[in-house]
Order: sequence, then C-alpha cells, then structure tokens
Amino acid sequence: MTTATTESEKDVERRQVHGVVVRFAGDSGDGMQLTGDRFTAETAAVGNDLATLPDYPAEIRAPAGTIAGVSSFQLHFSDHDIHTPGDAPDVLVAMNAAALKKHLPDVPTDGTIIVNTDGFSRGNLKKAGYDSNPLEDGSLEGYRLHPIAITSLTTTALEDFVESKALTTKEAQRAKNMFALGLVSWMYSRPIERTIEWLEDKFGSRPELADANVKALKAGWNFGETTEVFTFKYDVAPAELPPGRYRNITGNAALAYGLVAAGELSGLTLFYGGYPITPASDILHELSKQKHFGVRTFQAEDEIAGIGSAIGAAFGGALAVTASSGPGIALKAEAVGLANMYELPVVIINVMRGGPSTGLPTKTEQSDLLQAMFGRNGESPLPVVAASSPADCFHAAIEAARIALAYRTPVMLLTDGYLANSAEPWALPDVDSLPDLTVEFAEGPNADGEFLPYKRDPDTLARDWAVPGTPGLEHRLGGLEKADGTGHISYDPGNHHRMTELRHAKVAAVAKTIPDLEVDADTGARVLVLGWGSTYGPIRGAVKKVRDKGVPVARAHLRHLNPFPENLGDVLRSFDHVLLPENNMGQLAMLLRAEFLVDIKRYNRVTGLPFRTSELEAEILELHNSGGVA
Amino acid sequence: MTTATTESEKDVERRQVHGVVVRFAGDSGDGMQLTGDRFTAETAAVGNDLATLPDYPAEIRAPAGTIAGVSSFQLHFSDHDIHTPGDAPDVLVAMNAAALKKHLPDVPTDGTIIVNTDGFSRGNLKKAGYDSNPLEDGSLEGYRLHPIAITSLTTTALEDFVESKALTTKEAQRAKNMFALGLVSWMYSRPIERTIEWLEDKFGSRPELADANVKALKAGWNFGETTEVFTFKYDVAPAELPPGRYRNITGNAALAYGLVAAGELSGLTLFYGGYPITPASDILHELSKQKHFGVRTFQAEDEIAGIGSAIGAAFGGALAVTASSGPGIALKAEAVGLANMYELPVVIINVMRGGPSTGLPTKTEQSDLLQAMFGRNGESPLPVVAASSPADCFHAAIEAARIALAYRTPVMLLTDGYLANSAEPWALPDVDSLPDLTVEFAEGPNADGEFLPYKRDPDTLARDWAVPGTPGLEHRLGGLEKADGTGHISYDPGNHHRMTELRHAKVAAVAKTIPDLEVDADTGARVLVLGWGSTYGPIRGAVKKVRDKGVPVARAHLRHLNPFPENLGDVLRSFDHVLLPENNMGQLAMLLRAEFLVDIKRYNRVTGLPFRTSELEAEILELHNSGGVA
Amino acid sequence: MTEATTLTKKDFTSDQEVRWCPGCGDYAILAALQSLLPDLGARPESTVFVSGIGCSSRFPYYMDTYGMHTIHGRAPAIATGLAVARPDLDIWVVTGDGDGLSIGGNHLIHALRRNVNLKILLFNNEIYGLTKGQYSPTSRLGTVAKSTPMGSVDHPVNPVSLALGAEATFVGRTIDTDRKHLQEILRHAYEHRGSAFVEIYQNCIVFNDGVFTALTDRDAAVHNRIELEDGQPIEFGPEDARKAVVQREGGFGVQIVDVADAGDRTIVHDVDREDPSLAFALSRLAVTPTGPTPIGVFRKIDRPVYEEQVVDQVEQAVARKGRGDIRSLLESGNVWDVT
Amino acid sequence: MTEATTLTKKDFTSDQEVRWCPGCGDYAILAALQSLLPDLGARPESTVFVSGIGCSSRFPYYMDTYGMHTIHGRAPAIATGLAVARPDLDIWVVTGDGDGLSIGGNHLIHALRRNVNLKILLFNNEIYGLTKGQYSPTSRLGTVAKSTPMGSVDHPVNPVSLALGAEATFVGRTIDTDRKHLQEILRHAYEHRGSAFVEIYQNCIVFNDGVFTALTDRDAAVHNRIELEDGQPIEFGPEDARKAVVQREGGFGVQIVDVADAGDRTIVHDVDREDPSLAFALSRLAVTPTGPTPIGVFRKIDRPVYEEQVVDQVEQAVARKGRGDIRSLLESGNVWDVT
Ligand SMILES: Cc1ncc(C[n+]2csc(CCOP(=O)(O)OP(=O)(O)O)c2C)c(N)n1
Ligand SMILES: Cc1ncc(C[n+]2csc(CCOP(=O)(O)OP(=O)(O)O)c2C)c(N)n1
Ligand code: SF4
Ligand code: SF4
Ligand SMILES: [Mg+2]
Ligand SMILES: [Mg+2]
Repeated sequence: MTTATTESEKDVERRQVHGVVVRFAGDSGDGMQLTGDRFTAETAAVGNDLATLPDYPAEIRAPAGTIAGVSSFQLHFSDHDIHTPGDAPDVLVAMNAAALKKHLPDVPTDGTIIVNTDGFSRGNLKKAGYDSNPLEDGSLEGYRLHPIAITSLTTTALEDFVESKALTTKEAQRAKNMFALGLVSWMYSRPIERTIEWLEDKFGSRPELADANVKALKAGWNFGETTEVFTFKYDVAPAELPPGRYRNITGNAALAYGLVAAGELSGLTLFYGGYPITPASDILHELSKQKHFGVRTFQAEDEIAGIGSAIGAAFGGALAVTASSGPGIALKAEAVGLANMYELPVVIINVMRGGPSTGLPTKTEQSDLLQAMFGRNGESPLPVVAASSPADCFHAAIEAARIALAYRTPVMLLTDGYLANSAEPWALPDVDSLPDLTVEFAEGPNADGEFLPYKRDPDTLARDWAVPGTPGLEHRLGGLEKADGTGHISYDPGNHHRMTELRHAKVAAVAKTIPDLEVDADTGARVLVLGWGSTYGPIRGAVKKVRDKGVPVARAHLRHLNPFPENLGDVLRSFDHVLLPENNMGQLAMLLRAEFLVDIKRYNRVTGLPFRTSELEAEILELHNSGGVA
Repeated sequence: MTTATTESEKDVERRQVHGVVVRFAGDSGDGMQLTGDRFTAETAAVGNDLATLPDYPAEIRAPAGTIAGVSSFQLHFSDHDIHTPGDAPDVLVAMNAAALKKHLPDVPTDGTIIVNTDGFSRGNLKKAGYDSNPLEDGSLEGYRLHPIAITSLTTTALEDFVESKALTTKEAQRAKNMFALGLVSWMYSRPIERTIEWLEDKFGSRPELADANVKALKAGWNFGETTEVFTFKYDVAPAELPPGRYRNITGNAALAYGLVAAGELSGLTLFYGGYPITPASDILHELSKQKHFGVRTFQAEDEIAGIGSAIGAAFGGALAVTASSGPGIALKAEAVGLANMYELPVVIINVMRGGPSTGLPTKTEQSDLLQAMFGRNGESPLPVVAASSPADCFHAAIEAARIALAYRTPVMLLTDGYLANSAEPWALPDVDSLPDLTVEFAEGPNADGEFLPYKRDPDTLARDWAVPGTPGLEHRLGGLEKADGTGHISYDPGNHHRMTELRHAKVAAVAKTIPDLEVDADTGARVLVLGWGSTYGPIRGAVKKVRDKGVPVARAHLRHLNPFPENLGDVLRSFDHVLLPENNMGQLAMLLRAEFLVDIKRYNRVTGLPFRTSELEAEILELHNSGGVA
Repeated sequence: MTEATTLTKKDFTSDQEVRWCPGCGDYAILAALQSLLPDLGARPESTVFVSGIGCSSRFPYYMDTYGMHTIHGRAPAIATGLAVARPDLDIWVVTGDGDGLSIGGNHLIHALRRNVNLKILLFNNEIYGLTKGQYSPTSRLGTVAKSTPMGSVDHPVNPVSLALGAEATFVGRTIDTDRKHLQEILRHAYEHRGSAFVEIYQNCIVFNDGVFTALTDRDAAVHNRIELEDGQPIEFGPEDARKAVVQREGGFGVQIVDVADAGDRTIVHDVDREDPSLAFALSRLAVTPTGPTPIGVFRKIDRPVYEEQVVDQVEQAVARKGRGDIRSLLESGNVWDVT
Repeated sequence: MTEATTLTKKDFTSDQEVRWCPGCGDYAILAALQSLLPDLGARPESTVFVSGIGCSSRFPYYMDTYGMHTIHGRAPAIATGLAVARPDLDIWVVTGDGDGLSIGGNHLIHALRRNVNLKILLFNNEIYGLTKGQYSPTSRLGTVAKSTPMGSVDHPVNPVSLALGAEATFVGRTIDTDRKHLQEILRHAYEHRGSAFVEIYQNCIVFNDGVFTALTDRDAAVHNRIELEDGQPIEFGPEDARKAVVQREGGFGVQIVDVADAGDRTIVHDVDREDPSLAFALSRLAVTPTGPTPIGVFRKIDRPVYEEQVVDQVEQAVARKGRGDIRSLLESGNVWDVT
C-alpha cells in the first residue's frame, strides 16, 4: 500500500507514498462526516485522485457512545487514478471506544490507529461492549497505535474561550473533530487554509465559534508538528489527471446538476415532484436551491403524488422528474404504468438502498433492477439507464432525459446509496459539448387537418406531443387502451395486441441511438468482467490489480439496461467466461441469461456496502484459472 | 362440429349433435348475461360438459344500440369432455343490429343466426354503422338466417299484462330475452322448468313480473315448437363425466369457496381486506356472504389499506387474504415487501386483466406474472401459484393458503378475468380429502427460556408465529432488516446477506412439498406444449385436435411458478421443442430461459381474449413439422 | 379559434359518444358545464379536465378541451403538477365519492390546504358506480350493497365538513338536476382564485337511485333545501312553513327553528369570514341529505394560490441571483485546474 | 405473567436501546406512557403498538408489548386489520405529522370515521425528523427547511380540525413535556371506546427546536395554555390577566376576551355533544400554536365501534344460518349427480 520512499526534513521524516486510505470514525455527534468532507476538500486541492465512502447509522440518532451511533467517513487518495474508497483503512481515527470496536476488524494488523483516549471512559467502554480497556490490555499490539487525549487537548487549547464565556465547555469539546482534522492534515501534508476560510464562512454569524474551530484545527496541526509522537509525515503527490477544471462532487449533487442541465438543454421548465426518502432526498434539496434556473420543485404528500405531479407537469410541457428509493418507487408503480400508456416523458430516479421493505435505508444495494424492469402491471416496458460513478450521475441524468424526451416515455434512472453520497473529483465537462435536447411540440394538425395524438415518428415511434394552450389540438389522454393513431379508448382485440407490440418496439428502438458496448480487453483475456451501476469503481480497481499481476482480463460496463446495446450478445459470446458482480442476488444475470441464453458467472453480495476490490480480484483470478468454457 | 345423426319425431326432426357453441349477443340492457347464465344452468342440468365465456363492455354502460354497448355470452356444451368456450359460435342470437355487426365476423359461413328483427330499426342500423339493412341487402347469404320479431312476439304474448297495467310496455319488452331463451332451449332440447322456478324466486316480490317472464319464456319455446320456421331441433347427449356430484361454478366463486375452505381447514379466522376492482370484486362480494363461516371482510379505503389490514390480521393470527387486479396489485407492492420481511402468511390474489395501466379492465390477460415475481423493491422472493380453470380456483386457493401458512410467507395467487367470470361444471371434491392446514402458534419460549421470533423450522425455514395475547412472547416486527434469530434491527453487513439468502432459501424450500410436473405425452411426441394459468383449456383443446389428427404431442401445465417443480428442467430438456403459449409477451418464457438456459418457442397474444384452440393447433403442428432441435 | 370568436356549448363538446347509463345524473352536470363554460369566457385550448377513475371520471372524454383521465384517486395530485408547471391554465378536477374520498382522500385534502388553483367537482352518488355498486365513504349507515349484504357499518364522511377541516378556501354544494343552482355554484367556483371544492349530489339511477330525493323530489325539496346566500339570513321552506337557521340556544352550533321563533337570531350567511366555524356548523345540519340540507357556497376566502407562490419564489431567485447558467453551476464550490 | 401480578413501568419497557437524539421530546412521551399503562390496568401481552415510519414511529421497539413498526403512513390501516381480527386487544397507533398527515392522511381519516378502537397518538413536531429536516404538513408558513430554502408556501393543516372534519369520536391535544396533562389525556383516550385521536406537540430539538415554546416556556405558557375541561367554563391565563372564551359577538364562532368582559357568555366546555361544531370552533383559536391554544379533550362521543359491528354481523349470520359447513357451501346452488 505505501511503497514508501523517505526524505528527511527537519527532525520529521517525510515519506512519499502513492496512496492512502484514511477512515474517521466517531459518534454521530462528533462531526465525522464534516471532518471527512473537509479532509476531502483539502485533498482535492492537492490534486490527488480520490474516492470517499461516508457511512452513517440509519436515520435516527443512536444513543451517544454506542456502536449503533458510530458514524464514519473513509477517504482514499492517491497519486494515480483510483476508483474506490479503498478496501481497508491504512489509518483509522477513532474518537471513542465504540468507533474503535466497530472499525478495528477492518484495519490491517500493521495499520495506524489514532485514538482519542478521552473517548475511553468507563462509560464509553461499557457502551461499546468492552470488558477491559483495549488501550491497556494489549489487544492492540501490532498496530501502530497513537493514543492522544484529543478532547482534553482541544479544550485546553480553547480555555480562553471558555473562561471568557465566549463558548460553553460543551461547545469547546465539540471542536475536537477539528483537532483531529488538523493532526491528520499535518500527517498527510494537506493545506488547511481552505478549511480555515470555510470555517470563517460557516460560522459567520458566530465569529467566536469560527475562531475556536480554527484554533482547534491549528492545535491539531501543531500537535503533529511539535510533539514527539509522530516521527514522520507523508506526502502523496498530485495524481496525473487529464487536464481540465476539476471539482469534487457527490452523486446526488451531480444528478441534480444533470437534471438542471437537461432542463437548459431542452429549453423546457424543469419540474421536480417528489417526497423525501433516504438516500434520495438530497436531489430535492439540491434542486430546490436552483430556482434561478426556473426549476420548480414540489414536495408532494407522498410518492404517488410525486410522480402524479410529474405526469401532470409533463402533460403541461415540462421536463418532468421524480425521484425516490425502492419503497417509494414501489408506490409509484401504478402511475408509472399511466405514464407508459400516456407516452409522455418522465424521468424516474431510483437511488437504490438495501431492501426488501424498509430494509437498510442508509446502505447501498443494486436490488431494484428487476423492479425497474417489471414492477408494474401489464406489459409495460420502459428504458432503464444506470449511473456508474458519482460524477457520472450528471451524464446519466442527461441521457435519461434525452431518451424520455426523444421517445416520449418514462425512463428509469438507477443510482444507489453509494453513488449518492460518495464524492470524487470531476473533470467538468465542456458545456458546449452537451447534447441538444430540444423538443418540438405539435403545433397543428398532423393528419389531413386532424390531430392524432398517437401518430408516431416512424424512426423513434415517439408520438406527437401537444401541450395545453395550443388551439385546435385539444385531446384527452387516459389509462385505458387507446386506438392506434386517434388515441380514443379502444377495446378492439387486434388493436390491443398491436399497441402492446408498439410500446415494446418503441423501447427497443432506443437501441439505435445508444453506442455499442465498449470493451476494455487485454489480448488473451479469457474473462470478461461485466458490470452496471456503482460496481464500476470496484471492478476497475480489481481489474487493475489483476492486470498488475500480469493476468489478461477484459472489462465492460453497461449504462443501458433496457434496451441493451446492440453488440452485447456478441460481446458476451466472445469470452470464455463472463463474470458479473452485482450487489443483488443476480438480477442483471437473469436478464442476460434469458436474453442471450449464455451462462453468466454471478458474484452476488448484499452487505449494504460496495464490493471490495480484493474480493473481486480473487473472483477474477479464480475464474481465469478455471478450466474450460462456461 | 355437428356430426349430425337424425331421427324424426312428429313433424320436427331431431338431430343428434356432439357439441354446440351458442352465443347470445345484445345490448347491455338486454339481459344477455342473465340469459346465458340460465341457459348454462339448463345445460348443466342435462348433464353436458360445458364452458362459458361472458364478454361485456368495459365498466360503463354504453349508449343503447351502439357497438360499444354490446354484451355477449358464449356457451359451449357437448356430450364429451371440453375445455374451452369454443372458438366460433355455431349459433349466434343477435338481439339488435349492433350485436350482429360486432359478432358476425366470428360466425362460420354455414352458421346459424337468429336475429331479432325488431332490433333493426333505422336508428339501430345507424348506431351500428350499417348503411343498409343486412337482413335485406343479401349480405347474409350463406348463413342459416332466422329473422324473428322477438320483441313484438314478446309484447304480443304479454298484451294482457300491459292492458291490465300490471306491466308497462317497457317492462313487457324487457322480457324479450326470455323469449329468446325459450326458443333456443327448445332448439337444443333444454328443460325450462328450473328457469321457471328461478324466475318465480327472483321476482318473488313482484309476481306479475315473474308470470310475464315465464310467459315469454314459454312463448319462445312454443314458437319453436309450433311455427314452421324451425324444421329440426337438436339433441346433445349427456357427457360421460366421471361419477360424482356436480355444480356449475365461476372462477371467482370457486376462489372464494377455496378461501372459506382454507379457513376451515386451518382452524383460523378468515380475514379478507380489499378494495373493489374489476374483475376481482366478486371475491369480496362472495366472501361477504359467508359471514356464518366466521369470515370477516373489510372493504378498505384503497388497495394499500386492503393488504395493510391483511398484514395486521395476520399478525393477529388470522388467515389473511387480499385480492385485486393488476393496478391494485401495483399499489400493494410496498406492503407486500413488508409482509415478506415480517415473514407472515398473507394470500395475495391477482385476478389479472389487460394492461398496462387501467388497460382493458374487463378483458383477460396473463401479463402480471413478472410483477408477481419482481414487482417490489429489493430481493423480495415469494411463492407464486396459478389457477388453471374456473373450478381449479378452489384448489389453487387452498394451495396458496397452505404455502402461506406452512412457510409464513406472502403468496401470490394468479387467476385472470377469463377464469373469474367463466363457468364450468365442477365435480365437487370430497371435503374429507382436503388437506389439513392447521398451524401451531408459538406458546412459549423457543430458545433457552427466551422467545426468538425469527427462529426457524429447519425444514421449511418458517419462523415461529406468536400472536398477541400470548404472555411472555411479546415481540416487535419491523420492515428494517432483522437480526437472524432475535429479529432485532440489524445493520450488520453479514447478517443482511445471510437473511437475504434465507428468504430466498425459504421460498426455494417450497419445492420440496410440491409434486413433480406431470407430463401427458404421446410416444414419439416432439413438441411439449407447456402452459400456466387459464391457457389450460385452450391448450387441452388444441392438443386434442392435434391428437385427433394422429400427431403425437405432449402437454404439461404449471401450477407453481415460483418455485418451479423440481423436475421441470428435465422435462423441458426431454423434448425437441417446447411451445409456450401465453397471453402476454413471453413472461414465463423469460423465467424459463433464464433458469434453464433452454430455448422456448413462444406464442404470445394479448387480445383480451383467451386463445382459440385453432390457433394453438396450428402452432403445434407447425412446430411438430419443423426441422431439428430448437 | 381566435380570441374574437364567441364560443358556444358546441365548442366544448367532444365527438365522443357519451357512455353513461340512461338517466344518470352525470348527463345533467355535463350539459350544464358545457353550456356554462362559454359564458364564463373559458377557452377550450386553455382548459384542462383532469379526472380519476369512476363513472364520473369519464367526464373529460366528453369535453372538447385538453383532458386527462388518470388513475383512481390521483387526479388532484396530477392536476397539482400541471398547475405548478402551467399556472396559466384553467384546470378542473372531476372525481367521485370513491375516487375523491376513498382512495384519493389524501390528495384531495392536500390540494385543498395548499390552495392549488383547481376547480374540484366531486360527484357524490354515495356509491361506487363503475364497479357496479359497492358502498362508498359517503354511503349512509346500513347501506345494503354488493359488499355489505347485511348493511354497511362505517360511519359516512360529510364531504363539506371534511373539506372545511382540511382548510379549503372555497367549499360549495349543489345538485345535478338543478341546472340553475349548479351553474351558479360552478360560476362562483370558477371565479374563486385557488382550490374550489364543490360537492354535487348526483343520482346513480342504476345502483343507488333516489338517495337525494329529499332535495330533488319537488314536494320534499321545498322543505329541505337550505339555500345559502352570502349576506342573506339563512331561511328556507315554503311560505307557510318558513324556517330559519339560528345559533343553538344555550349552547353552541346552529339549529333550525320556525321563522316566527327566530327573532333577530337568524344567522346571516357570510362566506368570506376567515374562521370556517360557521361554515362547519352549517355543514352539520345534515350529516347525510335526508332532511333539511344546506346547499350553495359555504366558504369562499382569499388566500395566496400555491403555484403562484412557487413561481414567485422562482422569480425572486432569478431577480436576486440572475438567471442560472450551467457553467457557473458546475463551477460553484471549490474548483481546481489540472494543466 | 398472571392476572394477579401488579405490573410496573418495567413490565412495559423493552430491552432495546432507545435511539432518539438526546433531548428529543419523544423520550418524555415514552416514559409517560410506560408508567401510565400499568395504572390503566393494561397487560403487555394484550397490548399492541403499531407505528409507521419516522422518529416517533420507533416507539414500539421500546415497549415490551407486541408491536409492529410498519411502513410509512399505513399504521392506521394495518391496525384496523388487527382490530377486526382481534377486537380483544388494546391497540395503540403511534404516528408523526409526516407519517400520519402527509403520506398517511387518508388512512387516518378513514380509521377515525369508522371509529375503529385504536388509540392514535400523533407526535406533531412540525417537521420530518427521521429524514433530517424537511417541512411537513403542519409546518407553519414560511418554514425554511431543507427542501424550502426560501420558506414553505403550503398552508398547514390543523390536526384537530382535520380529525373533527373526519367525524372522529374522540379528539384531544397535549404536550410532550407536561407529563401530568399528557397522562390525563392518554387515560381519557384509553377509556374511550372507539378511535381516539390525540395530537401531542413534540419538540424536535435537532431540526425544529422551540416551535412550541408558546406552550412550553413557563412564562409564555401561563398566558397561552387554554386547558379544556369538560363541564367547566373555558378560562385561562394568570390570575391577573385571566381570559375567557366566549361566543363571537355579532357573528359566529368563538373568541377570547378578558374574563371581566365575558359576563355569562363564557362557553362551558362540553365534550360529549353530538355536534362537533364547538370542538371545531375551539380548534380554530390557534391554527398553529403560536398564541393561546386549547389543549385537552375537544370531543368524546359514543358511537358504535367498527370491529364490534363487524363481529356482530358475523354472530348474527351464524345465529340465523347456523355455523357454516363446507360441504353445504359447495352444494349451494344447483347440483346434479353423475353416476
Ligand atoms: C387502483 C384501482 N383500484 C380500484 C379500481 C376500481 N374502481 C374503479 S372506479 C371505482 C370506484 C368508483 O366510485 P366513485 O369514485 O364514487 O365513482 P362513480 O363510478 O360512482 O362515479 C373503483 C373501486 C381501479 N380502477 N383502480
Ligand atoms: C414510502 C416511504 N416514503 C418515504 C420514506 C422516508 N421517510 C421516513 S420517515 C419520513 C417522515 C417522518 O416525519 P414524521 O412522520 O413527522 O416523523 P418524525 O420523524 O418527525 O417523528 C419520511 C419522509 C419512507 N421511509 N418510506
Ligand atoms: S352506474 Fe350509476 S353513476 Fe355510473 S353511469 Fe350508471 S347511473 Fe351513472
Ligand atoms: S431528529 Fe428530532 S424528532 Fe427525531 S429523534 Fe432527533 S430530536 Fe427527536
Ligand atoms: Mg360514486
Ligand atoms: Mg414529524
């Protein structure tokens, strides 16, 4: 992990490393997510490539000091291209006993552990379920352990504030996360200037809090610099990223930006109707800040009203969007069918989480693919698109909007809890290169002086879209089967079969406008690792490891899950083995087997966490070395 | 069709035929469904085998006299085993011009047509879209046409009633369907005594109406007997049905009876919570009449409350049932997931209709299979059972209840609009032969003095079911992932994967208690015709036709769609071709291809109607004669 | 169609065959609305009818305007999205007692409290017509219907009380066959800015004939129709048996007395008071319309319209930050350049 | 546990760690109920807590009774099924302002109108706590929350008014931190036969701290708490500034005046009048609890309980037709024998 080169500077030795995984862990109230976010920002500023994994307890605050209450944030940064937040932390910062207890199993035996000894009171130990103090009973032998009284050091640093009553003791203690951040920033040579600016901005209305936090931050930094505890610090050189302008972005933010962009690119008003649900709520939050783009957000009374309002807005000529997570998508099913029958564009986003039922709301999973495909009554096909990385959510959103608008169809866009909350550096796209999504509304009769709302474009099979306000094109839509062309209610047997086929054909027609699946293959590769969605990072990481061992392998990643790219069957048949890792029990595998009658080697884990590269590496190697053709 | 033998009796010749298909068609207000029902009852009394196909306009009354307003009822009866209501009517009774216009295309050119000439006024012709009167313009040449002024003959027969003001003219006219029934009953030598009794019973409170209807009925009969119009009548001998006690039954009634029986067999209170929807409402209606079985029915405010109430009742220890059709099942999806997580028995019935969306509410379709399998968020497997004929709904309901209770799981039971409303003679089962469904509730601790609600039976993997009121077993269920055993909330990664696997394994375990798929195969059969659900009748009919041609063929029908019978893969692989006709676009075919990687020849039609035996016959023959192995 | 044209009923009548049972109350409502719309100055191209599922919900097909026949119970939600996207349109929602109060009750109350500019017509026939006769949330106790062979045991809901409890700004009630009254109430609803909820007693001749005879039967009606008129004392009944609605004596609420006994206690109707208590009390005079029953406008107050406020915020944001630009959106937050 | 044992709070306290934020109002409600239940004579084995999703809906986990943490908004429907299947149980529903009034509003009003024997506690914190702070249907206008950076524009709903509009037979309101009042209202609710709806003002210290200070801040509370007590004149406020609730002068509804000016017009509270108009008018004194706000029992009337009537019909049917028998069911209608 740390192929260390050393140079010395003053009495602190500097070691050059290629990549590090740091995990901050503490109580929900300890501000670990914020610490992680700031450390990420500092790291981005250095120019490293990075990937993050926030992990917080399910929605309710658990009692302070318990394992259930532990919140953590992991950051992987490096001087080269990376794709995952890292399998195991090189450095664990544990702010209390519960944090140590929960995360220790993930730390390799030679890993570094920084513990806040003030979080190891008798009460803390008990709440964490420790019988004896691990800091004292020798159970941490082998680890590079740094026990530091972070809370006390912080309050000492902030004594003046407390004495002058500018701060309560509690407020002073709460700055301990900044101490930890300062220390780790020193360890990895991260600049803290931006964090200082950020603190000053954040606490603008309470400058004493800003000052105190800055002081704690600096105290942490200085603690590293001045004490004997740390005899070396690390440097991680900037990664050689392609030139461009970069920012960090989480999946949900990128998705929201993609929707805003799609609104601009289409020239339509962006309408978002939705009901809060973890982990999709941030899309609503983000969009509600973008009112100056003309975005209209509607927090509906439930998910059905969310998609209902979107359908209404689509009828009115808006770019209509709704988002939710699995349980909410289930509720939308009937209305998705209506959009299907209406043949109106609606983008439906599912930020997938652990299921079934309420499941694991804050954890990631890919188990709603078949729901996306089949979770409605009747033959109700719709295009399905998936995003593969946090930044990719931007482009996936635009692609979903493109299909919806061009084909007049509801489109299901799949992301997940991991993509939603993780961050990565994003090379900002050239805005001028984004696709043109403009739509032409019907403005007059389309058939001998009449207007037939179900008259179709011969290529896309999209029907004409006339919006209220257009004189002469008055028409009525409904969920009952409609006569081809006129759109009137029809119970005719032949018409129903024909319309059913047309709805399928329209979705199939999307394939003509999607690129062939690209395969990144080594010569001699026997195994193709296929992925979709958020397994992109872990698969790339694993494939790199395999390649680093000199083993040839191939890799491909699907953006479109319905319809598939036209070359997919050929691709699958051109390798001895196809390995398909999914964070579900084999949902895409089922679709592929049914479609192409090819065997697929499944690798399925539903743990609420993304794959580790190491487990995938092992699977690839095993398959590569296995005999014969599957 | 009518391999006629003739004998003479008086001046009316009697012809012996093996089977006849009669279709009554008229305006929604003409009482065609009632006429059909009575004709069915008479036919059952004669001991013929029979099958019916009611077909009425979508839910709203259409304007009188229009094609949209035509309602029809088809009855197929014979002296041998039959399985379908017949492809084409031998006799069409058309009460007005619209009825003729709509149904004429189905009548073979040598078919018999009885028309009510009073329904061919200028207005009638116009509403039906006739430019000239088909009774006069020669366009019906070739058919055996019997133009009869049914309405006038009826009112003439009832003159006295009108004169004495016992009846209005309108009421007198409304009895015309009884005239038609009397006539057709005469034609086919059906006894009308029971209908007379029935009329007397039905109009008990208005004896003058009963008398009038009886008089019209007899007038119709006498018209056949005395006029010169009909020179022969037909006899259809009783079918050689297996000995036993018989009754006619529709699918919805049989289903309701099966549920009542399951309640009795399990010793649990039957609770039904549901919201009306075509074509499932009759299950609620039927059950609400069975209160003397202790059945508690709850007409909920919507479908979600329907299944919600069922889940609550199941927690309370009832045999809990909900039913709906596609759109309503879509709404239940989220709650089905909850039942899945709770691992409580709930029988969920989907009487499938044409989709997507509101679709074709009164028409049949099999397009909700994949919704049953996958229409929820997360990995949420559940057993799926389908009924194959109206009477089979009784046994399918008991089987669904058996699985639900034994495995503590929601079970999806699929029937469809065709099964729901069609009738067939049913050899009543021996009540003592019905399975024992008794359940043991947990009554005390199950693990070292503790009660673990998620402790499982090692065979079935069913968890222990403790109901409120039991002291000491207090426990809480929830939709969040639960720890194996204790059922407490658990976010543990490994536990989630394990529980996901357990939920799959539990459903898979059902396979151990279901019989192997039976194959009805001729030696030398190359083609296996596989079916599920209501295609049973058409497939049997088609297979019989193929066999009658001396072509060997095999046939098998699935009751269990998840899990499959254990021998299914072997069965599929043991024929050159598997033909799978479905009233959807290939849903079971997809599951089979994915599961067994075998090619399946699909035959898919979604017309809102059951298959015709002739189209399936043609498919089978074509496949049989085609080269090679698929 | 240009602004200049004078429109007629025909301009609002579609070419679709009307498919209700002969004698259904829906016909009268349809005809009344088709002939009223031109008078109101409505334009077919900027009018949208949105309905759920039910006999009543077939309504949009017969109007030559834009229309959406949606899914069961969801019309108010769908119409809300349309209103937010297109505040320029005239949007009518047509629903039934099952569609709007059973499966769709929640969307209804939320549209009302938000005051979305929708004219919501609830055709109350106290039955599920389309599914052939099950009792509904407005069916009176003991209703024997398909699913209640021994009579219903659910206490019915009073749509006017419910709407008032849900903060509705406009609440009215009228009757299918009284074309004049119906058109008058619909006119008031149309002219109200915000959600207007109108309960229309509608006779289902097939499955629930005659439940409103207390108000529609000529002889009974004179005794039972309490016509609410803004600014007028609430009196009703024939000249020789005139009644008045007064504050309940020695208590709270309203009660009916002979005019002679009312003295100056007769309540003067007042639709635009902020406090809905009077309107609510009036709605309690008849839990179901079997006796004296108020019809007319119960409440009509001013409150900002939901979608206008949404658009307002958008405009304010644009005014404050300038029209958004994708490039600057992407570059918001910390950016860095790699060269 | 046998009948004889005297139960204590401990018998109703489960072994699960309570997971709310420190300082959350939910703790007080939990403790109050755990200690009240033994007093009421409730038994853990015949008590069931049913909740939806939300912070408040975690409640069942902490009660050592039977419990169901269900899905968002559906608790009243699920509890209704349980009640119909098992009328012998004590069933409590715990819900939030989002769970019970946003997604679940419809199930709530239907449970209330049916008068299912459920004790429904709505923890109103005017916010979505669990999803970290979006405004809710009870949030006051202009609430700046995660999804409303420029302030909410939806007019809030008043849970008490809504429940009354939905024909509820018991409606009460109380406050998380006033243990005595809370327990008293819960006792009344428990003793009521039928649906009892209790709105509990509950402070969300993290996302909406202090919205109820008008009633919880000691100094403000004396001026603002209008404690409704059956049979008592409605007066409130400190001795030196005592106020009374009277019929509105020259109009309809209620208003607040100085006691001195009230004369004999002070309204005497009366919970069991069939007409809910007074209760409704009282609920309008405070659309949101920023000033004088009534708490206590608004309404408590007798009406047959839904599930008891369901069971009644079953018993009547058995009495009339005899206990059903499958064989005769199958043979009902026309049968014939083939030999
Ligand atoms: C999701 C769903 N559930 C149920 C139905 C069946 N359904 C259609 S209309 C209706 C009730 C109609 O009653 P109402 O709203 O009063 O309208 P009416 O027909 O009386 O005008 C029902 C239960 C449906 N179409 N969709
Ligand atoms: C179907 C569904 N939609 C949305 C959510 C997300 N969700 C959980 S609780 C909640 C609202 C909670 O608010 P409230 O009922 O007021 O409870 P509180 O947390 O404030 O006690 C939401 C939106 C969900 N779990 N399920
Ligand atoms: S069933 Fe009733 S409501 Fe429906 S169309 Fe017929 S009369 Fe009208
Ligand atoms: S978020 Fe609010 S309501 Fe939820 S536990 Fe915390 S303080 Fe209580
Ligand atoms: Mg109705
Ligand atoms: Mg809340």
